[in-house]
Amino acid sequence: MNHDSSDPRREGEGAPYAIEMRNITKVFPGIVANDNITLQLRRGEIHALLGENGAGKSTLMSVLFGLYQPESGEIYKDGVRVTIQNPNDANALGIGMVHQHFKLVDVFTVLDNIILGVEPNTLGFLRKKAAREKVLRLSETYGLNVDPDALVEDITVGMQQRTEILKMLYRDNEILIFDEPTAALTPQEIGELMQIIKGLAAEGKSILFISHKLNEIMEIADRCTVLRKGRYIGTVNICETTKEELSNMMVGRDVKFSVDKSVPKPGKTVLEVRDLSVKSRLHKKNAVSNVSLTVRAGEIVCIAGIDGNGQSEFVSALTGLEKPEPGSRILIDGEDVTKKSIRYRNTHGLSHIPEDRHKHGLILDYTLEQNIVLQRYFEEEFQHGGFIRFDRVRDYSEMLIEKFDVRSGQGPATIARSMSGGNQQKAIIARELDRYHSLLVAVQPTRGLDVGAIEFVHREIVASRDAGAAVLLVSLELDEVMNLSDRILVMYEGEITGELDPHTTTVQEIGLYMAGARRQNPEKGGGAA
Amino acid sequence: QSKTYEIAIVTDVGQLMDKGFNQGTYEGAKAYAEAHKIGYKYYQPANGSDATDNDRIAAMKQAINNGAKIIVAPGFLQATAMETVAKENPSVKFVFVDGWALGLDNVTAIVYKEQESGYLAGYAAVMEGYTKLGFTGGGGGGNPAVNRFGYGFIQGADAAAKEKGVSVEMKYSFKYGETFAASNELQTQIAGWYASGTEVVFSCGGSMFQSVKSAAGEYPDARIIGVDVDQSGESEKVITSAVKGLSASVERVLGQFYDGKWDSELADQAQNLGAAENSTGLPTDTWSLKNFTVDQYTELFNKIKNGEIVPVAEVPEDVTAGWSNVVVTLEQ
Amino acid sequence: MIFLIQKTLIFTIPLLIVALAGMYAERSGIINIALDGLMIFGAFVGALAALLLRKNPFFVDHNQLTFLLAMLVAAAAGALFSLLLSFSAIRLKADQTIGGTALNMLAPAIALLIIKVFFTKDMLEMERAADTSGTMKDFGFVILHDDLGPIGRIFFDKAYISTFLAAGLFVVLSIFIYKTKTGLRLRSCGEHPQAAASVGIDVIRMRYLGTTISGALAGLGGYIYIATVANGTASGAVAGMGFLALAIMIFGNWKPLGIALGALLFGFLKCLGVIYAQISIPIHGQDVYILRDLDLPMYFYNLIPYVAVLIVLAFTSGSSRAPKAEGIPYDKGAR
Amino acid sequence: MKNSVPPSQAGVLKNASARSILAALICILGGLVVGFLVLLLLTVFAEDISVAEAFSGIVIVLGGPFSGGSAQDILFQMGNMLFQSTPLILTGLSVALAFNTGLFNIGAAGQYLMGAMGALLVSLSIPTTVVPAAIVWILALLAGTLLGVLWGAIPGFFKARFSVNEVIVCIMTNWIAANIVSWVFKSTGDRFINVAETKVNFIRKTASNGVATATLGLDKLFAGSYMDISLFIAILIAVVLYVILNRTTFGYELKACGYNKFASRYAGMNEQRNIILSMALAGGLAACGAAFWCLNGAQDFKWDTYLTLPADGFNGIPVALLASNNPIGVIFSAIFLKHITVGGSNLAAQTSFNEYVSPLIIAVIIYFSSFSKLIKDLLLRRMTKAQHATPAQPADPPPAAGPDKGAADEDAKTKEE
Ligand SMILES: Nc1ncnc2c1ncn2[C@@H]1O[C@H](COP(=O)(O)OP(=O)(O)OP(=O)(O)O)[C@@H](O)[C@H]1O
Ligand SMILES: Nc1ncnc2c1ncn2[C@@H]1O[C@H](COP(=O)(O)OP(=O)(O)OP(=O)(O)O)[C@@H](O)[C@H]1O
Ligand SMILES: [Mg+2]
Ligand SMILES: [Mg+2]
Repeated sequence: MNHDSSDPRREGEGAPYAIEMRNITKVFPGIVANDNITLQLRRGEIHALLGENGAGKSTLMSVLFGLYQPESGEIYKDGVRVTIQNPNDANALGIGMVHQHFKLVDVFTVLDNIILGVEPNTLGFLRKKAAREKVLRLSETYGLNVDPDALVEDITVGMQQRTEILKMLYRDNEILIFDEPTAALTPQEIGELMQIIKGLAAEGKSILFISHKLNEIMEIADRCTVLRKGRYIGTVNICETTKEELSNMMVGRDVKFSVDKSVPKPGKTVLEVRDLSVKSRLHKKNAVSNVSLTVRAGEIVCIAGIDGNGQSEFVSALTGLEKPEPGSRILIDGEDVTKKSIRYRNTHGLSHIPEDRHKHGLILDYTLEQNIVLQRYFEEEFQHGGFIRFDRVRDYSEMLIEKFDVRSGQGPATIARSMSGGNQQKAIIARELDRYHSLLVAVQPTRGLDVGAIEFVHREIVASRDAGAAVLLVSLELDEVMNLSDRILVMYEGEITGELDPHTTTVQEIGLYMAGARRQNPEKGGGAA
Repeated sequence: QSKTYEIAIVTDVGQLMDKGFNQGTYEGAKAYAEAHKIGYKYYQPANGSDATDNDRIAAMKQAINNGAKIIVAPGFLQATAMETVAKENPSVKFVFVDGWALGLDNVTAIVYKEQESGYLAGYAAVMEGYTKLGFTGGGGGGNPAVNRFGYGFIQGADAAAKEKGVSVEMKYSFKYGETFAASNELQTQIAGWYASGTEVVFSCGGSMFQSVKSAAGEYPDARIIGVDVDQSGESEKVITSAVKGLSASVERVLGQFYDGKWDSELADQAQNLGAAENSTGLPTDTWSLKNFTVDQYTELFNKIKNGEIVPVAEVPEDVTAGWSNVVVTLEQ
Repeated sequence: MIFLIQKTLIFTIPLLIVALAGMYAERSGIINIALDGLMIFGAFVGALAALLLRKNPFFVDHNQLTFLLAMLVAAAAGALFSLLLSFSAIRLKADQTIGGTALNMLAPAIALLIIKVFFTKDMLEMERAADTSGTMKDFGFVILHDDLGPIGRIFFDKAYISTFLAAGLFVVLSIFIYKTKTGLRLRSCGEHPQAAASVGIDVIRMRYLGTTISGALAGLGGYIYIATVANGTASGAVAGMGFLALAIMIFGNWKPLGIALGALLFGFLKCLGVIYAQISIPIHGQDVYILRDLDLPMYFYNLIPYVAVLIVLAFTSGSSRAPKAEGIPYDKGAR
Repeated sequence: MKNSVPPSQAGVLKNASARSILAALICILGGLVVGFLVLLLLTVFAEDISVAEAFSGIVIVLGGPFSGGSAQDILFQMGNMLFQSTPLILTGLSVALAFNTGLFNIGAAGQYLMGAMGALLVSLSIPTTVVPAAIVWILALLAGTLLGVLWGAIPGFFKARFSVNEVIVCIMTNWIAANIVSWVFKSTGDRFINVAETKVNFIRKTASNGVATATLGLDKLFAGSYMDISLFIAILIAVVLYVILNRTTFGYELKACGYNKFASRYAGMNEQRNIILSMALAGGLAACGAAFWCLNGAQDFKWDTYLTLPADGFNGIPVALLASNNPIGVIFSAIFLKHITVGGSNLAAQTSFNEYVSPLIIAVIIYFSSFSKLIKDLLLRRMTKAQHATPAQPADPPPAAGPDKGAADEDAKTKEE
């Protein structure tokens, strides 16, 4: 195992690095996000950046992109010292970044977003024609197909992703930063993205690639730098390393990738859905049509499917965020809750890990502890005669933070907004799993989490199953699906098109169902096991 | 250096320079004070148009603290405040402009026969040859002085119309004038009058004049009749003004006070000033009317002065009724 | 009837301009509730300018020129005054409603104080002044036909140059915000400043630009308002016009066309409410004053425009959408 | 941790509300300084004022009622001031409450008018010969408040039901209220109008029906001023509101909806109900303020309001903002504003400065209060800087970046500004 020498300067003597960040330190209130970190990016390489949630990856990249000023450390481009005060400087140096949260104006068209900042114009009047052709040409060559005239708010996450990439290409950047680009993508989209990135590298562009998914890193990266708790751990050549070693470097211990769980002992039916249909906001037909399924105590049922096939709407209806069409019926523990309020469902056995942590999961301007009791503040335990018992809230959240290892600047009193997304997610999971629940609805529970955290979350979900809860898991990640579920239902165009057994089926087979290439006869579809 | 202000003016709602009785009163007092080298000062009750009785009382007390010997207060709204303070300070004298006797020896009241000025203005307008008149008044129909102006205006117009054997239309409104302030609504309304043929509008209330003037601005032939003071200097559109001798009478009362005639002539009196005291009428030195001459005016004025003509002061419920040659249309 | 249309136009113009002012600020991400104050300030400085100019007979002879100059000065004043808002809202990242509220209180305070100290009055009128021949002339005859003779009478009766100026401005402003590079950047700062910053747009500068344009327009609107609709006096108040404009901006969904329609609708109903008593239709030969003869109290007619707006909103609501980032101080680190 | 600063100071700075108060005071100071400069400037232009008067001038303004003259005058002015700040406290609370729920209640003026109407109609139409005055007083207060609740609920409803921006609805409802009130009183003719005192633009004083807020001799104590117990009720309301917002589940919900209505929904809160509720309560508060004003007994209410909105309605906004929407703070900011106002009229009365000086000073203070965020941050930074002298984690900072971190952190931040 030869890590690059921990003293970076010696490395500097060879061909100068496309980008070299030396001894970068960045401090935020109560936390050192980057602590004397060095990163060296060779021309034309795909360099992965790996680390736990809150390890400091985004911060380091933000420094490189000029969003933050480091307390100390230097940045060299092609061996020349440069100072990057703001994104302009970064752009000028040919550095482009795809941010974790896309930086797109969603009421603008794709084209407007791409040209924003470098608008072709005569006397200040926009001249979009040429730009349009260039964009089409680019998406042609790199196989990114996006409609330049579509409004960003109307296109899928994958397309937005590609729009971000086009932004960089349009500016002829040769150093491309991807901060967790795959966190939000479907398996198909991930596949495409990988190809695109490889293509870009082949073009001689140098790429920094942040991901928590070791497979992806193993697949495309040439080298990988690992951070832990804001410190530099080391840089390894991918060809000479293994997933195990990487995860060990990053977490500081060995991580299990396969979830070990006992055989399920399904008990009584907890969730029963009959002919559930939901209107679509986008098109005429229903987003969900006549879905029937049951989930029983002590089993994990997983709904697989490509994003946008009605999973979100299904869950919204199930949890009460949206009204289903007349005729739909939802029963929890045998009780019909179709017309019941969200509060009623929450207090009658439903736990829900939402898809969008910022929109639904958290009140970003509340503190961590306030968010921890988001659905419990009214319970006897936390209030008395309408008055909140802050002492108990504090104790309780400290307990959860401890138990689920949620990291943040000022503990329970941290403003949720300031927490790393990964840790925000952990907080939500802690909250939902610790509440009493007979039914757990988890939508992409590990999105944006590091392997250590994922392992942990998976263990917790299984534990809650074994404790007798019924678990309905919605995931776009096939290995998660395969690992975790006891039964797999595939959702395609708003219908359950197949029920599969994880032990007998294969990823390929599921893929076929997800793509709509194959389907089982409706009667069996969604039939109770 | 402590100045003392022997003469105090406590203003009514609205601003000091309202071109109405606040200003008139103030200028009268000012004229006398400056002529006789006496310290004077105006006091504006706090909270502007939302001023309460106590705000007025506070203002009067402040005046007394500053050494006021005599307090001139225009506006009937000041009754309550004045009564309170006057009782507490018998040594201080009060002049209640547009008011009435309060049964206190240190208070004297001045009222005017506005109907006379109104009468003269209406008569002059019709004699000049105008047959489409308008009257817009302040105080929302609740201000006695304004109402007398308006009622007199109709009487005068009717008299002249009878004499000439013509028939006269008059639009009559208290809309948008509650606070005597100018407003875009008032300007639009009056512009509407001019647009639909009204020739002269009697603008009867302080700053409302600004609205009428601006409305007239858009209509080359539009004309205005001013109020309280001679407003011909304000706009070339002003054909005459129905004045009441605010300044003059305040000045005179102050004179009587300083000549030691308070107890004999003023104490608890309510003087009702009109043509006889040269306190009502139209300004002759800025005369601009052609067909109705100063001589004709003087003749008429004297008739009122010696009581041959007595414009009615009591405004009836319905001002539209009982006119031979004037058709009054109310707008409210 | 013609009169009603004339008045509607005249009344709509300041509303339109000031609502556009609001739009420019908010599209750049700054909530501008200071419109009222900016109008008051512009009105005051504009009136002051007209007053001083007319001390020179030349300008008394040339009313239109004086009017134009005064409008320019008013706009400049508004722009300057708005810097107070930009400074607190952009530079100090202060709550934008505080800055705005402060301006709404500052404007009348400053105006009235100056008027009192230098003119010993409580309001500033556009007084009479002597023209070159020495005769005293009113200001306020700024309607066009006066200068353009008979032709003017036919085409421009009761029309102010400000009306045409504003119409032109409306077109220019609409094109600017949609069709130019700066317009695109300005809008991006109102929707997603971080995104704008990440492509090297100077958000701070864009927001200053938006607010300053806003200030200029509001100042201009304020002066036009007093010169054409409200008594030709700067009295340290504009009867809540600024807030109405704010409402019209929201009503128009932060879009020029919507704003124009909103302003027209409101202006029309407002004027109708005031002069309903004069509106007559000839029925065989003689004029019948329908609305007056209904004799409903005027309050009823006063209510119409406000109620109408609410009703329309109730139906068109869903589409309404404020710029996403409006009111949020721009902060690089934020996500 | 913060061993590098005197614990006392760090303690003070650590406390958020202490920081806000300190910041507010600094702002006020700044406002006064500017006010003083204005006065100085005026002495230059107005020849009849000496430069020395500028200083005594600012003292008079700052003194408020205390610069009123004799002890009697002071008490008298103070009583009136305290009474007049009561409605202002309540409109301030109204605005502050809405702000806490992420709503901008610019409709306090209309709610105020509705409150006045409700209170007057009831207090003047139920003869106290039949029903005890105390009961009538309570009924009137409730009626006024209730009308305000309904009126405030309208913008709330439009927001919740049609997702219409509350600002526009508030502005519309303001003018609608102004016209309705005038309409109602116009059409009821002389039943309520104060013909007795020939003040026909005003509504009868409620005392004419024997209805008046209890004074417990306060009016005597304050030399025959308007002072009554309504101020104390208002303060009580403020305290209750503070507790509700910061200590109760209800307040937790309201604020949650203000921050993120989607998440609130997800958490099972009824965000639509909360929006309506919050606006309704805001309306009730503003209306209650009006009711207190009218029920004092000695007040004239000008019913012809259709062209103008009550100033106290809009002044609620600066009051709330000056107090950074803290209900307790509102009490002080409201009284302070009235205090300066009284000082201003004393200034005009006792010197040759005119009556337009104090509004300017107030406006400047409000403007400066927008700097309070900046000032708070500075105070906070003093604290965090102290902490960063020894960073939280990791345990052993790398020597390279060790020593000058505090400083480096400083300017890194200032750059970010
Ligand atoms: N602007 C900021 N203010 C305060 N703390 C911050 C800020 N930015 C980052 N942090 C903290 O610094 C640490 C590193 O954050 P960073 O986002 O770089 O981690 P990360 O590796 O991107 O995490 P994730 O895997 O979840 O993306 C986190 O604890 C975060 O809370
Ligand atoms: N206003 C802020 N205050 C404190 N920390 C912040 C703030 N804005 C961003 N951060 C930190 O900056 C880091 C970078 O944010 P970014 O969204 O790029 O990564 P992230 O936190 O991993 O996001 P996510 O995981 O939710 O996709 C985050 O870790 C977050 O903790
Ligand atoms: Mg990150
Ligand atoms: Mg993350």
